[in-house]
Amino acid sequence: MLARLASPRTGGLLALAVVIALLPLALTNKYFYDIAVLVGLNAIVCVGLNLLIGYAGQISLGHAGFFGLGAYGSAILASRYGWPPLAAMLTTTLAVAALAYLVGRPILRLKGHYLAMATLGLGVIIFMVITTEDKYTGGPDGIAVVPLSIGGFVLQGERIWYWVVGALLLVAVWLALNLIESPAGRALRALHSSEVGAEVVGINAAEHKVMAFVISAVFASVAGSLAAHYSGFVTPGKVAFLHSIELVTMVVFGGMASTFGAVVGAAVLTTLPQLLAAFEDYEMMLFGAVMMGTMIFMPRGVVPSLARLFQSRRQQPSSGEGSGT
Amino acid sequence: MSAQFTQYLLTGLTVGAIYALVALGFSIIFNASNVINFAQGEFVMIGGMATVSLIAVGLPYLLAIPLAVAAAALVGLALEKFAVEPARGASVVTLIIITIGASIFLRGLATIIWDKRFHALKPFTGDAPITIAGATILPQSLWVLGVTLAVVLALSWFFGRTLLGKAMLATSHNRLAAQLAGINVRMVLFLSFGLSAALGAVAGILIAPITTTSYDVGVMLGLKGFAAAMLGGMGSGVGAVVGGIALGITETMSAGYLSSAYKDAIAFVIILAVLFFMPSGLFGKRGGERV
Amino acid sequence: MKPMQSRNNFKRGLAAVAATFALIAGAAVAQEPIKIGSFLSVTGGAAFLGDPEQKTLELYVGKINAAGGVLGRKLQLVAYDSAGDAEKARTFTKRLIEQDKVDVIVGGSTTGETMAVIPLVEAAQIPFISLAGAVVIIEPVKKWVFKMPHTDRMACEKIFIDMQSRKFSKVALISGPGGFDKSMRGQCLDVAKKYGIDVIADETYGAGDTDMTAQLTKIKNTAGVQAVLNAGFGQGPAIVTKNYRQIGVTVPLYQSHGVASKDFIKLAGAAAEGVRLPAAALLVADSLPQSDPQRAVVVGYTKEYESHFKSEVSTFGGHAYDGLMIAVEAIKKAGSTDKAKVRDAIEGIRGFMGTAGVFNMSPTDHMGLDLSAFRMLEVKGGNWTLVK
Amino acid sequence: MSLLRVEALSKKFGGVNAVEDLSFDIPPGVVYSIIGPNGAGKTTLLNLLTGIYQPSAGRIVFGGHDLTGRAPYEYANHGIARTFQNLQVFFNMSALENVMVGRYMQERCGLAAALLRTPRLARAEHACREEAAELMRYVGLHNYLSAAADAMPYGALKRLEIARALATRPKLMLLDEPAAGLNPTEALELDDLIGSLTGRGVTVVLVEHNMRLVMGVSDHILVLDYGRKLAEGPAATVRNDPKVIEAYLGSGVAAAAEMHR
Repeated sequence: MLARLASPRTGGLLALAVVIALLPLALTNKYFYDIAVLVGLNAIVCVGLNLLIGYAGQISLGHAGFFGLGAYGSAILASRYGWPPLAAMLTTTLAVAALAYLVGRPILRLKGHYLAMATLGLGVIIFMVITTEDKYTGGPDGIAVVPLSIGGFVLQGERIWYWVVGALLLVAVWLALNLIESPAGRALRALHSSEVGAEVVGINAAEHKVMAFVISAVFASVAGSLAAHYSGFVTPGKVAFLHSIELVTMVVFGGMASTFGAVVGAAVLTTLPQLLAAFEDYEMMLFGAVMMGTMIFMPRGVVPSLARLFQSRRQQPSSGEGSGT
Repeated sequence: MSAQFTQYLLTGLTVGAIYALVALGFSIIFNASNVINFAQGEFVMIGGMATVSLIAVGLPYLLAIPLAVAAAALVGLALEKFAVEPARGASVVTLIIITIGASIFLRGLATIIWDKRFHALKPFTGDAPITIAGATILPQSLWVLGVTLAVVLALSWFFGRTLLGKAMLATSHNRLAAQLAGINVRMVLFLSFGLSAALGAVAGILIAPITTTSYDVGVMLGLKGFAAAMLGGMGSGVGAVVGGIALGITETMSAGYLSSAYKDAIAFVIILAVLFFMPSGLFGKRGGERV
Repeated sequence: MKPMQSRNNFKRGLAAVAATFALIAGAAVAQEPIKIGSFLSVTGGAAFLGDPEQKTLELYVGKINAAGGVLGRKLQLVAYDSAGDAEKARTFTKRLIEQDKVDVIVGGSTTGETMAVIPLVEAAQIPFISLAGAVVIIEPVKKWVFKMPHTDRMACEKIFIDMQSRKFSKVALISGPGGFDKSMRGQCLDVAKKYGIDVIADETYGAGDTDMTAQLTKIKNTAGVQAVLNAGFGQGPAIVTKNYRQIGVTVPLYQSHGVASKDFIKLAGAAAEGVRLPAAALLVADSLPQSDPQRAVVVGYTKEYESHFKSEVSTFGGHAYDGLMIAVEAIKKAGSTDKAKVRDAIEGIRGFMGTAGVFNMSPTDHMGLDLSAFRMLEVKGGNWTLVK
Repeated sequence: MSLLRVEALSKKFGGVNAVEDLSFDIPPGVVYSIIGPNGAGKTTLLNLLTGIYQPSAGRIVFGGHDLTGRAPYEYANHGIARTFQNLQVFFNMSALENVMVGRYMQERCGLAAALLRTPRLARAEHACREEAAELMRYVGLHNYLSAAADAMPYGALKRLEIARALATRPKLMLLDEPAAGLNPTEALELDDLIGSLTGRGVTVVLVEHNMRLVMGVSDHILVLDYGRKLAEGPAATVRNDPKVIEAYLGSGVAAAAEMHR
């Protein structure tokens, strides 16, 4: 029983649920709730992206594109064409999944930096389309989005959104953890380590890469749709190259191949600018310095590095084993 | 060949030459360290901004430019020493994130040392346009083309003829073998950052009189330089130059003949298409997996 | 001088972080000063807007406090850098409203940021004076939202009137990638017909582009173009202007109010000669006749800004000045910081002399400027001059 | 009836023939060894037989199916498994998970089931774990049941690859130099393991330099030299083939000279 609690799937999920449940005690006003909602939305994207980057080992510098497609798809269908928001979100998500599947096949044949380039190019192209087709998207100034309503019940206000996003984050983490510990998830991790090794036990590496790509795109798209409805407004800033970089940074910062690392990365890098805002002119410099420093001293990311430190502390008295690599 | 076409070509060459210089910087660091240095664009910025401020305190170009290049090279060396070297052995993605952190840091630093405004730099030799076959070109563009050519020649001499250059090349081919052959791999890594920072700065100085410069001018140029390097094949010097020029010409031709709104998108579509057929870029190493 | 100030900023930053933690810890902070909230694009692509805006706010809050404050209370500026990002603007606005509990918001360098926060200020019922350009901000009128700069539509109209007077009817448009550029392009296309103007070429350039000769060559080769209008801000218009001269386009070039600063002439150099644009009188403060009622305000602001920051004044900083002064004026009139009263007072502003012109607010006009606020300027001898 | 039939197989790299016009048959239930000096094309042949390389010419027929031109995972689907000379262990997982990956083909399930972790999948996972542990014990890795792959010694990793390959329930198993890098004791233990594989109904193709091992376990031997068949036949015959001795001695001398330069 204790062992089960210590496993990431049950124990970690429970811990996350407790944090989400207790956090409102510290959220004294709507601004804090707002930050928490943003953390949750970013975390959903990062949990998905981590499946691709951390587990399948395939980089993407274009995920802001999927986030943006989700946001704009919902915005355009729901606000411009008056679709029910849920139907708009569902349609958008399916369309994004289909797009990711179609472009994923050729793109994921590329490796390493070339894959980075191709995904970056994909993101840039999506960005250009969204900023240029201002008849539909409102161009660089963005468009307003109707609030999310489900059968007459309108989701508005930071507190309600906090619980919705919190619940969805739990679901996202649960799905990701399930996947990782399934045959398909092991296949992803296997092809990350050795693509040939994976292929010779019967794993179709290309298919699995595309699967991870599509899942991460869907997570990003859903978070994008939610963000659009929550903010009530969407601008191309969230589709831009820099936002893609931000997302990857969150994943790597928190710790690749660690689902909770992705959540922590999203939390830290979303709140950090808020804390640093007080430094005015120095904000940017400090942000860069924190990023560099963390990655230099914790190259595996915050969560795995701390976990390792904790483990080795515990193990030190018994034996010096366990520090492989 | 119509005058219009000639104009697009000349423009594409000028823009492409700058991309090529930035791309070369990417390639040199990549060869030495396998790192994609996302702070490459910031070297471009430092070159331009430092020259502007040195000129402002009254230095002549002949003094200001070498000093600015040296300043950028120092920043490059410092970046290697304090950010990349301590993270040796970290994964490639981690190193990329470190360089992204560095680029944000340097941009932040630039807003404090300098400011957030755009700055102009006087052209080196006047700005009376020169007419070639019905098209016009600024003297500064000739400087861009000439210096880029000189830099490419100098680099090929450096890597082909000098001991240090060959050592750097050897390191890129096989780090372990280079180390066994007595090459100080750490020193090569260190120098490669200095060298590519200097290259970036040169690009930044050359382009500043044409485009003006500011603390965040490196973001887009870095991105385009990266794209050019990938198009040509990361790590290939020829690839960087060809990739840069090709990207520059593609952009201007698309803007001229197709759609100026979608010219960047068109350029990226073409890059994607090339990568689908040549997954290691135009001149990249065809890396086979050894089993 | 500069480093010292910077260090002070740093200390202030540390203090502010400490204060933030103190607030989180639930410590009560006395709310004596009148709090002016602001979010500006101090970094990012629109930094050249946000930077002078923030400087102006800091400068004049200091000056007002030195002169005894407002209603016997000191002003306190709470400003955040939204970096041109609408999401950040939204979050910081929530912070201003919920956490800092500011009395009025003066900010929003870009239209995108402004539009993103409008739902928030409307819901929180707090007066918001935007410093962004597009006409959508005040059309339709939003109860709590005002704006300082002239609209892009007015700029188009002013330019087209000038073109009309020069008997131009066939015009080429070239615009940049930003919200300002696109919005102005749209407005110009909208109102062109009204002034008998035909837009026969419509080109754009991208963010960070280093060369626009391709687009301009296309325009040059379009038959019948009598004038070219460049809607854009930042470095783009400077490059357009240089390329324009380089490839030898001879028809007149118009720029927008988005580059209304001396910086533009510096950046474009000799190529700027002959360029026309609509702008507030601020840019030609010294050459205004003594009798001009606006002279005192613009000369005062120019002197103050330039002597303090050792850099040249722009109309963008001017908008921040106007916004702050109108807020202060309204608070004085309202006699309190009661948000509804302050809002009503802003709406009731009449004949207020700002750097952008004379403001006459009304329930149907939350900007209050008319075309007369715009002057047509031309670069002559390396300086802005009034077109007679 | 042969299990694997190779017909006129060739592989060129640039202008060089790594494998040239090679034909042979492997009957089921044997240990079939492929030997030859360094650079004879043994590993290239294994890569061809698992679809990692595509042949320049020739056919590969396995269990009656023509697999020429198929992807590696399709070879695996038809029942060919292998180990690698340069280990392809998944170092980002535990040893047990490495073997569980080998069970992929039997265990794979729909994406929805994986995301939702259906009770059926949970049960299958449990069984998979048990079976993987059983295989680890079988190859002699009982001490590493809870070890991380990146914390295991070289010899154990070689066995781990065998366990992973076995987990795929192969009909044919290709072992690429399983004894390389092992100490003599470890190498000796390998004899029994390989010998017992045929007892599980697995046909074995062994590429190996350790002649003691080869001669001890092989039923049949194929000798390669410069990508061509030099000799083929029952172990005893091949051992005394003068051509083989010459090839080995000749290249051995050359190789020794190479080493001393």
